[in-house]
Amino acid sequence: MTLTETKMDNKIGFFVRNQSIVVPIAAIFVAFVLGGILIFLQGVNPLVAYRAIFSEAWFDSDGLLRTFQKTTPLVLAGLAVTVGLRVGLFNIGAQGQLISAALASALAGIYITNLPPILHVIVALFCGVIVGALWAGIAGVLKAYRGVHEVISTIMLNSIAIGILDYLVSNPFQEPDQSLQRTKKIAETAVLPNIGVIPFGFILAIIICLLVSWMLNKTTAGFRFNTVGKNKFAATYAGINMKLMVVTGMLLSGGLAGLGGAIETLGITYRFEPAFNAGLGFDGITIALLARANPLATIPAAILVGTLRAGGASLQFETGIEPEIVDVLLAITLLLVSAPILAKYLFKGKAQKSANVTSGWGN
Amino acid sequence: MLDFIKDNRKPVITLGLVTVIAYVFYFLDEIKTTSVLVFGWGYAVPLVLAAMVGIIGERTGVVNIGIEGQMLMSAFASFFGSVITGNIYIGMLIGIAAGLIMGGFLAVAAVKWEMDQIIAGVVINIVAAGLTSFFYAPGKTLPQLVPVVSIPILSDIPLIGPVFFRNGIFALATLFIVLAVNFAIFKTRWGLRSRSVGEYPSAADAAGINVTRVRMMNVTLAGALAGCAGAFLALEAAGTFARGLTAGRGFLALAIMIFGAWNPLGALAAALFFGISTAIASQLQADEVINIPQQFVNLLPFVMTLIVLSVAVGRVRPPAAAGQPYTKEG
Amino acid sequence: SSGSSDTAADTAAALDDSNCAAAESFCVGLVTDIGKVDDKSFNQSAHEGAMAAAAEVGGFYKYIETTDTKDYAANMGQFTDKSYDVIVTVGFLMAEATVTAAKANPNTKFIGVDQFQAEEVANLTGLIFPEDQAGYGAGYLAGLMTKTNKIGSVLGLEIAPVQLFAKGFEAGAKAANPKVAVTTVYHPPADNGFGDPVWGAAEAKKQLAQGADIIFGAGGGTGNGALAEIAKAEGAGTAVFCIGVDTDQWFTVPEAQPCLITSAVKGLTEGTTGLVKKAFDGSIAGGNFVGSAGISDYHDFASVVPMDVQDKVAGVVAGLKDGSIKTGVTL
Amino acid sequence: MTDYLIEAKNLSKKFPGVLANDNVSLTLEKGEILALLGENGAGKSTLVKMIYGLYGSDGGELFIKGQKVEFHSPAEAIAKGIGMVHQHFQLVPVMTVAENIVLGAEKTKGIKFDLVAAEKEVTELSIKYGLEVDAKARIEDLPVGMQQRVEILKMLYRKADILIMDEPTAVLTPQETDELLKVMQGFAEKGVGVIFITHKLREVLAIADRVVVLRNGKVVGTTRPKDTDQEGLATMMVGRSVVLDVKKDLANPKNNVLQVKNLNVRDDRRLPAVKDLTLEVRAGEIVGIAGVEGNGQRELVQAITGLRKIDSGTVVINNEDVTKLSPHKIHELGVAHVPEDREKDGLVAAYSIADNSVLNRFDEKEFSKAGVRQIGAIRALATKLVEKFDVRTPSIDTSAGSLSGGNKQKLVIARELIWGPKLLIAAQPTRGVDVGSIEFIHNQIVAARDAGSAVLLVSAELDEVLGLADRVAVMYAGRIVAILNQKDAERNKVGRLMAGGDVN
Ligand SMILES: Nc1ncnc2c1ncn2[C@@H]1O[C@H](COP(=O)(O)OP(=O)(O)OP(=O)(O)O)[C@@H](O)[C@H]1O
Ligand SMILES: Nc1ncnc2c1ncn2[C@@H]1O[C@H](COP(=O)(O)OP(=O)(O)OP(=O)(O)O)[C@@H](O)[C@H]1O
Ligand SMILES: [Mg+2]
Ligand SMILES: [Mg+2]
Repeated sequence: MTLTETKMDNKIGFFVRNQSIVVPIAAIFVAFVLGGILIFLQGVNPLVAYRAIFSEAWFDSDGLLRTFQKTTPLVLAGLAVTVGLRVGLFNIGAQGQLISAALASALAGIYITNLPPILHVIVALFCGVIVGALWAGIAGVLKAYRGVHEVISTIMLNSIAIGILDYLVSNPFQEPDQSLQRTKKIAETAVLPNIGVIPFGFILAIIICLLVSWMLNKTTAGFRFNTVGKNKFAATYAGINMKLMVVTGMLLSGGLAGLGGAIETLGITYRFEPAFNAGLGFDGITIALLARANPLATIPAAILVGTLRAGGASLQFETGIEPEIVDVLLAITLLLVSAPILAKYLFKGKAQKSANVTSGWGN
Repeated sequence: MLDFIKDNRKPVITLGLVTVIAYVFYFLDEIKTTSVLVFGWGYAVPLVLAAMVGIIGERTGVVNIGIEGQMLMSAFASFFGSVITGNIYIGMLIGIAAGLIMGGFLAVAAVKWEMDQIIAGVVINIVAAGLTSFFYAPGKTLPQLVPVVSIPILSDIPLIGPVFFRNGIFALATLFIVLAVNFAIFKTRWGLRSRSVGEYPSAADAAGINVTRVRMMNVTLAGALAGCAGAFLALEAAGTFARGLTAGRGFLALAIMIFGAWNPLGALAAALFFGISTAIASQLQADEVINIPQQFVNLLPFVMTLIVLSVAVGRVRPPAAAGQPYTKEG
Repeated sequence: SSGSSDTAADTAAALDDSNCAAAESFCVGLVTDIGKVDDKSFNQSAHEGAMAAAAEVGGFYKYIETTDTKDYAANMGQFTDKSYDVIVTVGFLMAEATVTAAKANPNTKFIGVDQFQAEEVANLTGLIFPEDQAGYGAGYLAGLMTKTNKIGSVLGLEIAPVQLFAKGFEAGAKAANPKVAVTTVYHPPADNGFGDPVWGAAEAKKQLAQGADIIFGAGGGTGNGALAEIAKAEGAGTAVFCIGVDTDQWFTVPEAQPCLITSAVKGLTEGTTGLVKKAFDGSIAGGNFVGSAGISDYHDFASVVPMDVQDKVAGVVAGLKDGSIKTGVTL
Repeated sequence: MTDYLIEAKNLSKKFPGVLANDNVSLTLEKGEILALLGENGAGKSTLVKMIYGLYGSDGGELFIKGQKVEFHSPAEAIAKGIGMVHQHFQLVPVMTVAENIVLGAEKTKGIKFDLVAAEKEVTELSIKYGLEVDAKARIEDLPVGMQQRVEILKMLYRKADILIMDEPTAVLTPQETDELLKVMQGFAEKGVGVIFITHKLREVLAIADRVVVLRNGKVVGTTRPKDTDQEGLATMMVGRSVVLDVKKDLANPKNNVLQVKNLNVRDDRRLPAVKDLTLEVRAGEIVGIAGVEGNGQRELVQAITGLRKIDSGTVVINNEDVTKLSPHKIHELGVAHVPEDREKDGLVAAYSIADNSVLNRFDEKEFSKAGVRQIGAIRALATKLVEKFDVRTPSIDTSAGSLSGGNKQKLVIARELIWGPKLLIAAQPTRGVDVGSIEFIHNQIVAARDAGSAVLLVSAELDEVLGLADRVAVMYAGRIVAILNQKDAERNKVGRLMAGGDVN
């Protein structure tokens, strides 16, 4: 073997060793190519279409702010689902938790009036987190003590949350003299500011993300979560209290979703309106899976989704392509990140087999 | 018959109880009871069919969270298939074929590629929502109506007759599909093998059963039932297609499947329970007999489900290998 | 449909809105409420109205469909950035965002469909409709036509415009026929409250079975599902009837034709067309513009609805318009 | 050459980082019982899995009855008359005996699977071969010995004439083992060829016609029982001589560490499993529980370690009542537990060896400071465990799931012994472990005793109990029917007691 060959090998080796990074990037690329074909079939130059998305989402200061704003709750919803997956729980209820929390923090922002600015924000965020956690906690308690499967309970709790919130904003907490179902605006003191184009909530989300990642990978608490998720029998053997873990897992998951809802309210919408948070919890599932239940990876995954969503409108304005194309792009990316086809094609025999992200119906 | 009851004690008792209660109401108010049950069964039909998809998949070891997308694609295909060909029957077949294709996709991704099954399902859901929305063309109507068929004799039974035996094709077929799936899973060779693959694939493999093939086949064929559910929604229930027509029914079906303990008859009972409580909620709203906001009345099916599950049923055990790809080393 | 290719602003033309700022060009933009321009309902009507107006005056037209309620401002921004002359925003959910945008862009004319203006902004016109009057007229007709003295309504989510329609419908029916019983059922709160034809159809079927012979379907796709179901029912068009909402659904929901005696309409399309044209000739004023509301043509049912009933209903609609009849509906 | 049932030529199999089989050649004749011996991880299971079509090979040729074959699945091997009993039973727990036996070769009646006929056939078959089972019983309700029978009946049902048995005796009682060996000999007399993997040299000498020994994936020798003895076999396997009898001094028991009083516990089916049981274990002594599996040993261990709810009675450890305490609290009192099912309870397959080596100690001060895991300390411990207990692995970062069965066991034992527990509860500590490692593990258990630990040993291996225990408690039907000192515990007497018989 000559020296150059060894060098080549090392270079390839670099890619082979970093498959977990190379594959997603390649996946996004292929997804954009396939999506480009769809766009082309509509009679539009794909490059023009993609330029429309990215120039709006990244190279326009309002657009960039919106990209960050959209990314923020997605990071947290993705984290919520991730934490659940790590404990072997499939939390389909991030949506319900997020919207309950959004209302809770709005109410705290409106009806608590005598607090100084920073404290008020903290209290309002806290209210959201608590309500999100408790709403998920119901599913946790039902699972731990009554054996009710979290997939059923969180689906039911989503619908129940929608009903209750609908009532609350059309009756007791509806903005006076308003036919819209929504609350009043929160007090100035409860507003989460933007720092230039970066919303403060985004920074908060990133910090939380780092903390969760650290917690899961470096702490004893994280070891407990992971062990329960990977083998509940061994976890019991290891002296871990399963019931407690199921409940705290759900509480934490719901709290994270709740924080997403609270930041959304205090940093973007400034009030609660049922339509505001539509679909965020379900996007959280996509993001957690795209990130393969790795907390740090939820950040790029959420940025991808946030970018596509922020740029979607500009896409229609510039080219007439319907914004739904964005979902098709996401689906293809998710498929290629998760299916072994791309890795096999790129790395042949050296393709790493990625472990399952979910454990079916949890355990 | 006795064996049948013995094998399926819980669902049979539940269904029996529901029947008795229904007849009590029937004697109090014939019209209301019948119409509420018609609503309830109509609501239950797609849930039952979709739950069958989930059950067949999971009994074979493959979690199918993509039922929602499979139904949506099928609904889309059956509607536009009918519109384009001008014939609803061809449309139905196109819908079922679309279901098969979607089932086949899940089979390839989750079984052949050994992809994470939940992810494969989520991909189906996103793709289906995206594509059916992207390619939706408004302003089309069905070329003809799905005829209502009455099964002789059976349809003359009071209450049960008009509810179950006077319906469109798919709604009629659903009862028989449930019985057939129940029979197939528990009484046939195919069922025995499928269950062994879902419970303990390496044992099935060691017994000479081709795990991959059984899973591929079942997941694909189950897609046809998702096709029926989609076609039912578009052609029979709504008579049209709309974006997001399935409206979360695929997820609800998963809940129904678990509620019914992965048992076809159990799922039937669970879906009827859910459908009827939804119907009762709407009836309470219409009658205004109790003076609480409709938002709360409409929580009835969800709250009832949680209560029933936490009080009565308790922990049920999924097929042991559901969700786990079967990997053969070497 | 894909994008705007079936509209006046097809793709080729869309590439050329670069000189909207110029005085000789007249550019109209439309932003939908969360929803699409083919929703067979208010987005579609406003879209058609704006498009027609732009075509009539030789202007340029383009739209954006909102996918996230938080994007209203950004979507309007797409148009203001290009100096569009008129921006139509559809739906009362957008009211506040529209006011903000109008204040920030005083040289652009804004038309807010379904948006009541509490305070006057010079370059913003709210196009509003007395939905309760439309519902009242339809209810009056139903009250006179029912044989069973039972009528019903299958509704979308319980929000203001739907409530106005529904309450107007009930009031009108009771006014025409004190013995009538009106069943009112809203879709349970859910993301798809206006897009659940399956539920709408099931509810309609149930109400029919319980003796209702005229049903008012009001709530986007959910209501349309009800209409289509009634059209399939035994006696559709002879013993049982349905009533549509918003636009003349004879055209937008053709599968309902077998039972559709009329629709409780608000003049969304004409209203939008009219206001856009006013904006073109400069005669538009800020504040509120009350569009027309009433009931649509009977179409094939002109021969089914007795003449005296037609006359009475016409009288009521006229009375509502001139204010001599009040619906008495409050929210 | 057509006389061979199996002829393997230079079979090889690679796993990431391991050459599990390296040019292995082997033959099997009609009517022959061929024993495969080798240390844990030597490649025995891998070899037979290739023959049975579970693994593909990376080189070499395989001939079955003179025909060259290349199997892609067990179905093809089954079609050639090969049957295999896996050490991890390949039975579907929720199905019945009859269903499991006919699975894959079912008869049908119309479109129905004919369960009645299957049950009848299975009953007949089991009577014919003297392997009685209840055809209608569910597998998960059966004791392991019964499950083993079902596995064998499965092969008989398929009329296999090549039988592969991977450690079939590891979970059997001595009586059951003897029965099985007889059954195997019966097969051989009928012309069936048998490949028999075991770690128990006694069994090899008793019935094998020929012995092939593997080491590090290579065949290192072939011999015949008449040409060798236990020592000789052990030396061939391990490469050194092995002391097969436990050497230990007399016990010097001190204070009571474990006191179980009038204990009542139920099993998973809510039936009484431990009945009014009383037992004491002192520091510095080994109490062995002898008994046929399924007589409540598992429930007893789980009750003591806090894994199972106690109906009534008390468990006291070091003067502290632990009856209602959690497994965690009990562990903190100085109790180590080697669980019976290492794969399910004792290890997290997806975790590295390092993480597994603190599986139940992760929150101890040494490994966790202020809630943060001390990776350095954890890795140091793992390295120590691997070295001291000779766990064969490429590195401590390897996942525990990819260790060979015996090495998994060694890892668990190492973890439980290393910290000097006050009370060691060891269930089946040497199941599936090679002779060299058994020697080592036994010595470690004795060393723990000598260092002052109280040891409760539960083993289905009567020789192990008799060899290690200072006192032998015989358990039958949930009760302790006798407690004997080591010197009084002679094999036959204990055997009779285990079977529910009288002392006399
Ligand atoms: N599927 C696999 N993936 C990776 N390595 C494996 C796999 N199966 C076996 N090995 C490795 O191959 C080697 C041989 O394993 P094998 O199971 O054949 O050993 P064995 O002789 O059966 O040992 P034991 O007596 O412990 O059962 C071991 O080093 C083992 O770790
Ligand atoms: N997913 C896996 N990845 C890597 N190695 C595995 C995996 N599953 C099993 N193995 C290894 O494959 C080998 C064979 O597995 P099997 O379960 O048949 O064990 P065995 O050797 O027959 O039984 P025992 O090890 O108890 O003697 C073992 O070494 C096991 O550790
Ligand atoms: Mg082995
Ligand atoms: Mg082994």
